[in-house]
Formats: sequence, C-alpha cells, structure tokens
Amino acid sequence: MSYLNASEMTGGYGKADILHSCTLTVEKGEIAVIVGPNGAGKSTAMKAVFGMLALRGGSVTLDGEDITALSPQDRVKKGMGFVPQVNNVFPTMSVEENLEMGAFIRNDDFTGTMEQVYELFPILKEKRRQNAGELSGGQRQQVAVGRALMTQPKLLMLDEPTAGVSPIVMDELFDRIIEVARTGISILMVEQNARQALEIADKGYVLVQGANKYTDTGEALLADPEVRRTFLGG
Amino acid sequence: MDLINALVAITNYVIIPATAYGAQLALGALGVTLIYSILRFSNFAHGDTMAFGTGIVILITWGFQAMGISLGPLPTALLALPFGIAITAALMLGTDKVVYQYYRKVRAAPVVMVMVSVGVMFVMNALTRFLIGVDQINFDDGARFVINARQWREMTGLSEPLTLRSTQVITVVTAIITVAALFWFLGKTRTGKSMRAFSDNEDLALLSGIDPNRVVAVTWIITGALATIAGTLYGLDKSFKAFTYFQLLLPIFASAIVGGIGNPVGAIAGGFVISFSEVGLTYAWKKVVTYLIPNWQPDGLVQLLSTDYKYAVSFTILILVLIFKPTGLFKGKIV
Amino acid sequence: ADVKMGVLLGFTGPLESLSPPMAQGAELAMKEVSDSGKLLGGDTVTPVRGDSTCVDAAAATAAAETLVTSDKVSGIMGAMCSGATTAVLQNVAMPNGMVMISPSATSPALSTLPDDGLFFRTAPSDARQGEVMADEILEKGIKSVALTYTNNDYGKGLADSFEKAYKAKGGSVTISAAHEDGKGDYSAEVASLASAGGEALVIAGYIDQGGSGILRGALDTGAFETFVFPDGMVSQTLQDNFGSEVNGSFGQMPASEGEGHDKFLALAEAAGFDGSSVYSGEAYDAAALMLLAMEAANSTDPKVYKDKIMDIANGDGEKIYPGELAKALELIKEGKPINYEGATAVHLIGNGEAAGTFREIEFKDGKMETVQYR
Amino acid sequence: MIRVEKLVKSFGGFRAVDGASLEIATGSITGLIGPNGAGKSTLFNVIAGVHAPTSGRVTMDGEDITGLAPHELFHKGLLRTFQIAHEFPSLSVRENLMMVPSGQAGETLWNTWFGRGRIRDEEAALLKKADEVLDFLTISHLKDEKAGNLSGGQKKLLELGRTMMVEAKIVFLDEVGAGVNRTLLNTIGDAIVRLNKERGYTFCVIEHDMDFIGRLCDPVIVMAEGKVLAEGSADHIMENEAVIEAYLGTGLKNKVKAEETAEAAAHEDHGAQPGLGDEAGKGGAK
Amino acid sequence: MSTTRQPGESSAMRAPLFFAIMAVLILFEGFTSGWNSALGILNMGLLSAVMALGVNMQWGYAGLFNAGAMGFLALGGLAPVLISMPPTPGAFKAGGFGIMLAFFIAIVAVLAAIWIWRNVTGRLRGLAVTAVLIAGFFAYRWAFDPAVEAIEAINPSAQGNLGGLGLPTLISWPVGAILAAGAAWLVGKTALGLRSDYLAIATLGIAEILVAVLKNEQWLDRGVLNVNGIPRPWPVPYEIDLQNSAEFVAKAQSWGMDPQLASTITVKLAFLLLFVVVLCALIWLTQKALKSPWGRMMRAIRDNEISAAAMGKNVTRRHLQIFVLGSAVIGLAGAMMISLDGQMTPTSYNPLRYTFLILVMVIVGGSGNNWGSILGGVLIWYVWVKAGDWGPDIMAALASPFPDGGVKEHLIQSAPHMRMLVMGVILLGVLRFSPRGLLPEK
Ligand SMILES: Nc1ncnc2c1ncn2[C@@H]1O[C@H](COP(=O)(O)OP(=O)(O)OP(=O)(O)O)[C@@H](O)[C@H]1O
Ligand SMILES: Nc1ncnc2c1ncn2[C@@H]1O[C@H](COP(=O)(O)OP(=O)(O)OP(=O)(O)O)[C@@H](O)[C@H]1O
Ligand SMILES: CC(C)C[C@H](N)C(=O)O
Ligand SMILES: [Mg+2]
Ligand SMILES: [Mg+2]
Repeated sequence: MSYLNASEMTGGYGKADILHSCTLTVEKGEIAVIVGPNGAGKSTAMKAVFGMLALRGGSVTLDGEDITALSPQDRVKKGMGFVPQVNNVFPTMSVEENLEMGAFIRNDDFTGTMEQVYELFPILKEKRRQNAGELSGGQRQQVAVGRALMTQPKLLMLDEPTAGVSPIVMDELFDRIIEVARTGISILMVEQNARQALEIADKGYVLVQGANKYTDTGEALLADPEVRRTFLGG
Repeated sequence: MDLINALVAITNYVIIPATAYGAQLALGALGVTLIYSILRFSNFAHGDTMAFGTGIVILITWGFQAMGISLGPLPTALLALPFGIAITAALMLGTDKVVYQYYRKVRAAPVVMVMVSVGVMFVMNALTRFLIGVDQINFDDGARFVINARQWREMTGLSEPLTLRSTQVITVVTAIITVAALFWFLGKTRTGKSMRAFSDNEDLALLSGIDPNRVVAVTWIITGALATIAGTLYGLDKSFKAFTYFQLLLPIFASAIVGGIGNPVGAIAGGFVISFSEVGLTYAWKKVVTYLIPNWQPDGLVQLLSTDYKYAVSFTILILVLIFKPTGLFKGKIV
Repeated sequence: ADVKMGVLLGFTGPLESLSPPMAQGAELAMKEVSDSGKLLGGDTVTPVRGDSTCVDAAAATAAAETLVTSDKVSGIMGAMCSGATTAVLQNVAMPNGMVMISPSATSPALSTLPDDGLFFRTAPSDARQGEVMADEILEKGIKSVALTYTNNDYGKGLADSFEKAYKAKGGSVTISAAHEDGKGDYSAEVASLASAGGEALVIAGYIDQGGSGILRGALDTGAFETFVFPDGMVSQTLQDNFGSEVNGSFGQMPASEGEGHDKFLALAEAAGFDGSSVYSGEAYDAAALMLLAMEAANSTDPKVYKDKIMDIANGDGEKIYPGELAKALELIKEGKPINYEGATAVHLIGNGEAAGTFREIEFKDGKMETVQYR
Repeated sequence: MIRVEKLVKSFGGFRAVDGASLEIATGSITGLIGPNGAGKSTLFNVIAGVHAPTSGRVTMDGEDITGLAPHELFHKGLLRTFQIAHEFPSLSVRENLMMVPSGQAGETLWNTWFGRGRIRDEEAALLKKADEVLDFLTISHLKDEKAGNLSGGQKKLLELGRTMMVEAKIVFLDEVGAGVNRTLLNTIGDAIVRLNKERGYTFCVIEHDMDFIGRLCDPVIVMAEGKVLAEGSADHIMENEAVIEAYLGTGLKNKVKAEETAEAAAHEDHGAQPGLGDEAGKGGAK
Repeated sequence: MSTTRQPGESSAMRAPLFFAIMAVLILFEGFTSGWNSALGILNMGLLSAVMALGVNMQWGYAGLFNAGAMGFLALGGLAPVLISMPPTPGAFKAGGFGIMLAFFIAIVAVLAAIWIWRNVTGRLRGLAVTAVLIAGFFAYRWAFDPAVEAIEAINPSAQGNLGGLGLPTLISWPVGAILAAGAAWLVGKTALGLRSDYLAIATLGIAEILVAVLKNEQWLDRGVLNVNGIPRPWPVPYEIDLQNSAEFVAKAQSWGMDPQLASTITVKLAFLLLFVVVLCALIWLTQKALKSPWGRMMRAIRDNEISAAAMGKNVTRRHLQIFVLGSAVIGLAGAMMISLDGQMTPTSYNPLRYTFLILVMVIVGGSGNNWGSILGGVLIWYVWVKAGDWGPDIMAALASPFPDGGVKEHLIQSAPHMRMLVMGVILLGVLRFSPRGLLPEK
C-alpha cells in the first residue's frame, strides 16, 4: 500500500459535488504532481486530503492508517504538512517565529530542524528577525515551505508554490523540493507551471472536473501529446 | 507668582485623576483589542462583562467581609479578585461554547460577530442585574487615602490641596503589573505566540497544528480576567453601578481605536490620550492663572471648552486621529 | 370588582434604582385600600407595573398605552421623570381621558402644560425648590456657590430656578456646569468646579447617578467642604456612603414633617422597604389620592373622579394620614369631607401640584438631621 | 502612449519604485518583468492611480495623468487587472461583467425611477455582450454562479473579461498567468493578441512565465530594485547577462536526470513558439 | 472587507410567510390587548422600519457601517421644532441676528482655514490654520454668547428658545430629511475615507456629539428642557376635538363604538396612513433603485471598493451619495417620530435604543433586503415592547420553584430586566438559525 492513499474521494462545498471518485496516492520519498484546468478541483482535492472538506465518499489512509475521520490538526500530528496557495505565512511574526509556529506540535528540541531549514533556504537565516509580511513573494514561499518542514512532516502538500514567483526563484524552489524529497519525505503538489513540475515529478495526475483523467509518471505525461496539447499548453 | 500652588492644582485635578482613569480605560481597551485582534470582532459586550465580573467580585467581597477576612489597609476586593476572575472566565467560556463557537465554524462575517456580541451584551446586561441589582454599590473598604487634603495642607502649608487615594495607586500599580504580564505572555510564551499566530492567519495556524479551541479559550480567559480587573479597579475607585459600565464602552472603544485597534501598546496609550484629553481640555484654568499672574482676576473661567462637551472632545480627538492617522497612534491591524 | 391601577415608573434605565421604593410606596396604599374592603363597596385594587424607562418617550408611551388599553387601568400613578411624564400625558392620558398623578415629575414646565384637568402631582415644582434652596444658603451666610446639575429637564430646570432666585437675593454663582448621568468619570467636571471656586457646591443631581460621582470627586480632591443637596441627592444612600465626610453640608427635599411622615416610615418599614427614599411617600400619596377620589365620585371612571381629587387633597375636614385610608373611605361614604394629608402633607395648588413643603436637613456627626421645615 | 518619468514611490523609508522611466508605445504589447519585489506592481498601482507617487510624472498621450483617481483613469480608457483577483464576490459572474461599462443610464438614481425603458434597452445590450465575453473565456456555464465561488484561475479569467466589456485604450495586466492553466493561458494570449490587433488595445503585461512573455510581448522591460534594468525584444532580453543573473536563472541544479529531457523540451518550445510570438509582436508593433 | 455570504436558503414563500406571521401577531395583539395597543405598536414599528430602511441603505447596499443612526434621527427630530412650533415672540429680535452673525463668522473662518490649508505650503501652514481657527472661534463666541443669553432669557420656563416658523408639521418631515442629509454630507466628507470599523466608531462618536448639541443648545430647542406640544401633522386630528365633535360621536355610536375609543383609534389610523404612504414611497424608490444597474453598482462597491474604482466607479461619490440618502431617510424618520410623540426630548436619545436596536432590526430582517428592514423594524419593535410585558410573567414562572423569600423576591424585582434578556435571546436566535436575517438578500 502507498504511503498516502486517498481513494475514491467524492464531495464538495455545497450540494453539488466537486470531486468525483478522485484517487491520489504518493509513495515514500516520491514527488507527485497534480495538474489540470482551472476549477478542476485540484485545490479541493488537496483540502479533502487534509481533512478541510467533508467527504461524502472515499477514504484517506496515511502509512496504512485510516485518517478519514481526523481533523486537520490531528493530521498534522500524524505527519502531514500543508502549504496553501495563498496566505501561507504569519505576516506580523518574524521569520523565526513563523518557523517556530511550524514546530508548534513538537515537544522535543527543534533547533536542529530549524538549522536544516536555514541550510535549505539560506536567505531565511539572513532575514530571521524580519517580519514575514515584509518579504518578497518568493521569499515568502520559502518561509511557507520552511514552516511546513518544521513539523517534520512525512508528507508535504504544496498548493501552487510557484504561482507568481520569478523563474529564478521557481527553479530554486523546485531544487529545494527535490532535496526535501531525497530526505525521504513524500511530496504532493499542485502546479500550473506544469511542464517544469512534471519534469521533477515521479508521478503525475491530471484532474478534470474532479476526476482522474490521466495518471502516469511525470515523463510519460510530458511525452503524451494529447496531455501536452490539452493541459500543458502545447 | 505662585508656581508651586499652580502645579499642585494641576496635579491634583488633572494629572492624578486622569492617570487613574486612563489606567482603567487602558485595561478595558486591552480586552477589546485582544478580542479584536484574535477573534476579529468588536466586542460590544465588553462593558457588561466588566459589570458582571465586578458584580461577582462584590458578592465574594461581601462573603469575605461576613467571614471577617480582610487585607488590612488594602481593599478586601483584591482578595476576591482571583475568584471573580475565575467565575467570569468560566462564563466567558460558556458563552463562547453556546454562542460564538458556531459563528467561527461557519466563518461568519465580522459584522455578524459584532451583532452577536450585541446580543450577548443584552443578555449579560440582564444577567448582571439579576445577579446584583441596579443600585450603586460601594465596596471599597481599605484605607481610603495615601495622602488626604488635610494631611497635605498640614504637611506643606500650601493652600492648594493635593490628595492621593489608595485606589488610585492600586489602580495604576495593578494596571502596570497586568500589562507587563500580558506582554510577557503574548511575546514570550508558546501559548502566547500561538495566539499571535492565530490572530495573524487563522487557517495557517490550524495547519500548523495549533488548536484553535485552545487559543480561543485562552483568549476568553484573559479577556475575562482583564474585564474583571478593569471593572473592579474602576468600581473601587469610583463605585459600582451596572448602568455605568455600559456607558464606559464608548470611551473604551475610543481608547482602543485612538491607540490603534489590535495593538496592545496602542490600547494603553489610547486610554491615557482619552483620559487626559477629557480632563485636560475642559479644565478651567482660572485658578492656575490666578496663581501664576496674581494681579489678574479673570472674570471668565479661562476654559477652552465647557464640560458639557466633554464627550464631544474625546470623540473629536478620536475622529481627528482617525482622519490624520487612520490606523491609530500605534499601527493597529485591520481585518 | 377589581380596580386596576397603573404604576408607571422607570424600572429600567438611568433611574432604575429609585423606582422600587416608589412603586412599593404606591402599592402599599393600594394594598391598604384593597384590604380594607371599603372601596366602592368592596372592590379590590391590583397594581399593574409599567416601565417608563425614564428617558425613552416612545417606550414610556407604549407602556402607558398598554396599561390603559389592554390592562384597562383606572388611573396611572406616574410617570416618574418629567420628560416621560409629559409624553405620556400628551399621547396617552389626554387622548384616553386617563388620570395621572405623578409622584416625582418636578419640571416647572408641567405647571403650565394644558392637561384637561387630568394631571396632578404630589411633588412640588422645582421653581419652588430653587427659591427654598436659595434662602437656605443665604441664611447660612454663604454668598457664592459653584453649581452643577444633572443634564436633564429636572437638573437644568432646578439649576435655572435656583440660580435666578439666588442671584436675585444677592448671591453669586461662580459656575453652572452640567454633568451627564451614568458616565464613568467626573474628574473633568470636578476640576472645573474646583477651579471656579465658591464657598459651597450645589449638586442638583441624583445620588445614585452622576451626583454621587461629583460628590466623591469633590471630597476626595479636597475641592469643596460644604455641599448643598436638593431632592435628587438627599437619601439614605447619601448618609450611608458619605456620612461623616459631609458634615456641615445641608439640603432639602420635598417632604413634610410630623405625623404623616412618621406614620408612613413605620408602615414602610413594616412592609420591608425604605420609606425615606425620595418620592416614596409621594407615590403613596398619589395612589391614595386617586383611590379616595374614586370613592368620592363613586366611580372608577377617570373622567368622573378627576374632579374630586382637589377636594380630597384640600378638603376641609378630618386629616387623613398614612394607614388611615380605611377611615377615610368610611368618612367619604358618609358624605363627610376629608383633608388628605398623607405622607407628605399633601396640599395641591394651582393646576394640581403640591404646594411644596420642604424638609431641610443638615449633616451632623455623619447623620442626616432634620433642621426645620419650610 | 504612456510615459513614465523618473517615478519614485516609497513606503516609509523604502523605495519600492526608485526613479523608473519608461515608455509604452501605442499599439504595443509591452512586457514588464523582473524579480519578486522589483516594484512592478507598485509601478502599476501608481500609474493606475491607486497610490500617489512620491515624485515623478506619468503622462498619457502627452496629457499629465499623475495622481488621477482610478475611476478618472478608467474614463480616459486606462484599465487594469489585479495580481490577486478582485472579483465582486456576491455578484454573479455575469453581473461582474455587466457592471463594468461606465455612464450607464441606470446608474443614475433618477433614471432608475423614471427612465426604466432606457435602462431595459441598455441592459439587454449589456447582457448580450457579457454572454459573448463569457463564451470567449470558456466560462459561460458559470454565468449565474456567484463570483466568490469561482476557482482561482476562473477569477483571473473574469478579471480579463471585464476589460473586454468596454473600449479600452490601454490595459494593464498584472500577472494574468499566475495560477492559470497553461492551455487556458494560451487562449488568453490569443485573446490579448486579438484585442490588440482587432480593437487596437495597447497592453502592458506583467508576467513571470517567459514563454508567455516571449510569445506575446515586444518590447520587454526588465525592472529590478525599483529601476529599469534593461529593455528590448524578448529574445534580446533573455540573453542579457544581468537579466539572467537577477531574474531568469540557469535552470535546475538538482534534477540531473531530468536535465536532458528539460533541455530537449526547451529546444522544442523555442522552436515552436517564437514564431507565434514574432507574429504577435509584429502585429502589435506596426 | 470580504463578507462571505452563505448560500441562501430563501424560498419564494419566505417573505409572505413572515409578513403573515407579523400580521397575525399584530392582530393577536389587537384582539387580546385592544386595537389601541396594536396600532400603537404597529405605528412605532413602521417608524422603526423607516429608520431601518435608512440604515439598510448604508449598511446593506453599500457596506457602510454607520453606527450613528441616533445622531441623524435626533437631528431630523429638530425639524418639527423649527418648522411647526410657533415662533417665540421677540426671540429673533433679541438674538437672531447675533446667532446668524456667529454662524457667518464660523463659516468664513472654516472656509478661510480650508483655503489656507490648500494654498499655503510649508511649516507656516499648520500655524496659520490654527491661528485662523482660534481667532474665528473667539469672534464666534463674541457674537454668539450674548445672543444666546438674550434668547434664553425670554420666558425660560416655557420657551427660552428661538421657536419655530409656525408652519404645518408635514413640511417638517422633508426638512428633517434635509437637516440630516446636510449633516451627513459634512460627516461623509470627513469620515467616509475611513475603513469600515473605524467609520462605525467615528459615527458613533459623531452621533454623541450631535445629541450633545441638541441637549446643550437651549436657544435652539430648549435643550434638556424639552419642547412640548408639537402640533400634529395635517390629516391627524386631536382626540379631544373628535370627542367634542357631535358628528364624530354620532358616527362612532352608530358603529357601536365608544366615542373615546373610536377617537384614539382614528388618530392612530391617521398616523398609520401617513406612515404607510411614506413607507410605500420609500419602498418603491428603493426597490427600483436596487433592481437596476445602480443597485448592481452599489453591491459591487460593497463587495470590493478597489476593484469598483478600477472599473470606473467613483466610489467616494457613491459612498457619499448613499450615506447622505440613508441619513436623510433616518432624519425623515426622526422628524416623523417627533411629530408622533408630540415632543422633543433630547435626553431620550440613547445609542442602545436608537442605534443598536435599529441595527438589530436591519440584521434580523436581512441586510440588503428592503422588505427585510420593514419586517425587522416592525417585528423587533413588537418584541421590544412586548418583552417589557412578558418579563414579569417569565420571571414569575422562573422564580416559582424557589421558596418564598429573598431569592424569589429578588428575582421578581428584577423582572423588568427581562426585556434585555428576551431581546438578546431573540437576536442570538435569529443570528444563529438564519444568519443572513429572516429575509436574506436575494
Ligand atoms: N468555497 C467554495 N464554495 C463553492 N464552490 C467552490 C468553492 N471553492 C471552489 N469552488 C468551486 O469548486 C470548483 C473547483 O475549485 P478548485 O479551487 O478546487 O479548483 P482548482 O482546480 O484548484 O482551480 P485553480 O487552478 O483555478 O486554482 C470550482 O468550480 C469552484 O467554482
Ligand atoms: N504597502 C506597502 N508597504 C510597504 N512596502 C511595500 C508595500 N507594497 C509593496 N511594498 C514593497 O515594495 C516592493 C515592491 O513590491 P511590488 O509588489 O511592486 O513587487 P513586484 O515587482 O510586483 O513583485 P512580484 O513579482 O512578487 O509581484 C517589495 O519589496 C514590497 O515589500
Ligand atoms: C425621580 C426624580 C428625581 C425625577 C425628577 N424630579 C424629574 O422631574 O425628572
Ligand atoms: Mg487552486
Ligand atoms: Mg506584483
């Protein structure tokens, strides 16, 4: 069984379902990328995996354990970390406090992890005393990812981490994500910079209208002309 | 020229009362600001919470007095305060469970929360009166003065009196301790930081594993404590009357906003700005002028504004601050 | 049959604490009459309370409206504050031909308001109290005072009439400053008053309202040593809360000496409330007057018995004191005139308002002592 | 058409825009790129009247428009979209479009009472136009949905749709592409080109997607630290060392395995797209 | 501010259903407590509905949180005093000129200050403005104080003010609206730039200031001494006149009604008629406006000001427009209320009753929905009045399990405060089970 196994998720915000039997799985240390048209339900699927949406059907298991009924906070304790698409830092708290908040659920000494995060994102160490709200878009994204890493998640979920960041920062972020994955952390992310993302993905999902349309390795999806034309912009 | 008497007059009639009043407003404004920044709504029930808390303190004080327990020169109410805080905090938590929790869950707009708090205000209003009635109650039983007018005159031989009430001293001292404790708590402790995180970005706090229920509970407990302390100090210094506490809501809000709502430092500064402007701008300078310029007997009161418009003064200041420095003296946060 | 009587007072709002003893005073009279079984051959009297809120004319009107139209009361004991009283008189009492006897509305304006002969008050106009107070102060040799009043028709009316009388008689008022009731802090007012100076401070306010705050502030800062207290201030609360701090201060309240007053106090004590509370006796008298007038007119119809009220109050017959209502009813039934004195030596003048006997008090050794009546 | 002269905008002590001067030619699609925090959005906001400049001047067709209010600029034909979508959440998608045209008779209270006939005719015309725009943007199935319920990308489309409701002279697009599906982005790109060609709109586009910039824009202006760093055609810019260092970067370091594929893909892209871009560029620049 | 509006649970039957419930309540009141009482509640309810409509225009349409309804209401109430009271003989001659001069001075001073602020730069600016204002203030007081003293000296126990123009009361209604609109314009010019919460507190303060003026300016409206005997508006007769008219008495008796009862009911019906006419006109105007591009534009502005501005809408002007219009409606209600009461008592304006209760009406009714405001106005007023009656009953029931003695006594004594409790519980109940109000917007 896969490390994360969200199978046959069905549900939505109101009466109409947004997700229709959507299945997402991620293995240990694997990078899985979700792509798809706007409004396909990618963010919704992420929320569903994280327990922020009431599901009408389907289940979510993590490391073999059924977590379908758990609240988001409890999922954090089970080792899931989530970086939302927007509003993903604490703007009036310093970078360091942002990271501390990431480690909120931990009762052990987290200075080591913080050092690791600083190693991963050196710019953050420089700006550790600055309020996160005063950082540029790309730096904020790094803080956001860093905060999620502080929980020492076993599964890191990122919703469009590169939206609005410059190419150089995007590359940097993807580089970091690969490094993170190499430490054995599973990554599930939504991306609209789909080609770049699929290049580093072990596995790719194409979501259309809340359902799985294509599932394959990143390479294979990139190579599929149909997928390229319809979803990756040629 | 009689500089000393002039100074004494100003101290006695402006500086001392305004400082004590300012400290009381500041404590009230802190409660309002805390709710605003963490739970994101203007809590119109705060005045009545203060009344309720004070009512409880009074009942317990009476109990102690009946049992013959006292604090010597200090008012017995100080002894009753912790119990009052506990009960008020419990009521706050209960209110949250029964009322506010639902609106957080459905993510109601702030103005809905404001209206909800108006509803709570109505209920608390009634509750307080059921509890302790509508009468004016004096429950200050300690030594009344640190220095009274007669002692002062004997001591200094000056014609101007100067008095310092013990409640004024207690008020300021308690206010300083409370504020310091609050700052330490918010800035340094884990729970305090998690509260700031929650106030910054509620969703993200959730994603960091911060338990919103805990944050909310702690917020209400602190608010209950602040309200009870502010209300008790106020009641000790003046006297308790349920209706007055509702009226206090306006200057408290004015303080919080002038200072920059959502900002604790601002709340404190705002309290003093409001109290000093109320007392200072309407002060009749006649006496001081006659001390300073002995040969001039002004026929008027040498008063900038009559006390009729006292409340207009504090609100005019409020409006001016809002227009020229819209986030308040200290940058507040707006949701 | 059962006669319903409205008791319309400010049970909630800024004067909520003055209302209960007043209501109890009125209800005491009703109970007395009811228990005697002598009203109109055995009618009982039931009080119906209505909340005039004191400040909200619309709410007061609505409450009175309910009393008249749905509770079908035969008379209204009230309202309490002059503003609400005027509203109720014009909007409810006059249209419905309902008799109103207010125990406490003292605004001078009510003397001249057209009322179709329906409105009476057992309290004197503040125009009178102003005079009395001025005399009293001057007799003590005090030539200049600072004056503060609660900012409503009562306070302002009293302050104006006092200021006029006092100045006419040679005194000077250094400052006349309003204070708002029910607000938090009176430091600013006290500071202005202190700065203006004066030999004494006249506080035309309410004891459990701003008046108390002003007094506290003035005492604590040592701004004044002598105070003058009109009706809104003189009460048990004043003695309890300030006692020896105001030794040498003095004041007056509409009340009368002697038998009636003492009897009422005793009755009140037996009934479990404080009869010396302001306007409690007036309330008793207001209710009693109406009930006795009903008997005299042999009708509970306000339009009929309204004409008897003056006769009862000023009649040329046996004096009736609190506790003697049964006797009064008998006398009336026998066709004998009575002179209702009640708790406050009722004597109605002019348009139907109390002539105003005032009890002058002074604080000695922390106790309120009656000096004289005038 | 638009001339920005020595523009400075500071927040507190910090100069977000620090003496930038640039020009946007009539009929062009000008790209504006630069690292995060370079001051692009701030520049937009100053031009669009949201912020008053600390110093400097903005002119449009020679007319000084510095410090004009947004609604006044709108009437001069200057429109803008927002980096973070600013929809009207409680209005339906269709209403979001229909509210745009200015000078509607029905916006005067008097007419709402006594000019119903005129309003009816105008509304019918507006409705038709709005539906056309929605069709064009492929979101006509959402026309009665509250705009607040749209997904991030859908809101972006709506944002663009609003500029199509009126005859604009110049449209400022702040990161239309962020969060938009690339296929859809191509459609948007086509729409921009079409508006530019057929209706003569001038565009100024902030975007981080270099493919998109390369395809559409000529010239491209690069900002960094509040100043203009470089200006020129897209190809030219992408070879500029300073721009590469500050903005473009040199690609992924970690994904050695993917490197070849990526390179191959990049070649393919460059092969396929400049043609399109050139066409657009030529069309715009004439 | 982003207001997430939950999906509506509205059905077509909702509004008729609630209005039917309201009608039943009023009818019930009529049958149990008499028609006078029912009509009295209905009249004041309709007045409240007008107030709620005004607040709803500001809050519901445009998202402007005006917490100063009380101030505009009070100002509107000044109109009947100034328009329909008889003039005080000699007052104008005594002080009218002085007062006009004083205002002229004030206006000149303020205009001069504004001119300096706009045209002078540098460090001198603040100083010059302050100097002009202070000089203006003293000049103003110089003209104003003696004039006021002269006016207030005229027959102070009954008059002491300028008095009115002696015109028909009906004229004062639009004048009340204009007074409030004028004040709102001034307030709007200065305070509308503020963000929502701050606007609320600022207007709360401004309302206090307006009421303070009405309380303390005796020459204008007798201040706290109140103005009594304001004439009724045109078709409304006086009960006494009816009772004295043989024709009316005969008619009443022919219907089998007590003439006195008939007279009071006739008067109430006359007021009712007037109020209904005003309300219908307002509803027609507002509904038309809302269901048009104007309404769409206002909602857009409410949703997102920045974006609306970028779409060419002049947000500031629209805000000012709606703020002035809404305040005008509140002022109109203020004038209507004073003509209903027949007296002007500035001390009776308190925020709980005239600001918060109105807000409760708007929210309970359903903000943004005109019909909701009407429903909320009448319903909440009904509850507010009835809660005073129900209080003792509820309390008696609550206290019954206690043994006779202190606690029971205390509880029964506290009965009047049940009004607050009932009000609070109802408000909380509505907000809980129908957060967007009883009649949600669309
Ligand atoms: N809070 C909400 N309430 C109701 N419907 C919603 C809500 N959020 C999103 N939707 C709807 O759900 C669908 C899927 O939205 P979602 O945000 O998951 O899309 P997405 O795939 O993340 O798109 P994008 O790439 O544009 O962010 C959309 O049609 C949207 O209109
Ligand atoms: N209101 C503000 N107060 C203070 N600083 C601000 C404010 N707005 C922007 N800044 C700062 O100005 C700089 C420029 O911001 P701007 O939004 O213009 O960048 P940008 O070029 O649009 O970046 P991005 O590509 O991330 O959108 C940033 O460093 C930002 O922190
Ligand atoms: C209760 C009283 C003090 C009321 C006061 N006499 C008045 O007329 O308003
Ligand atoms: Mg999304
Ligand atoms: Mg930007």
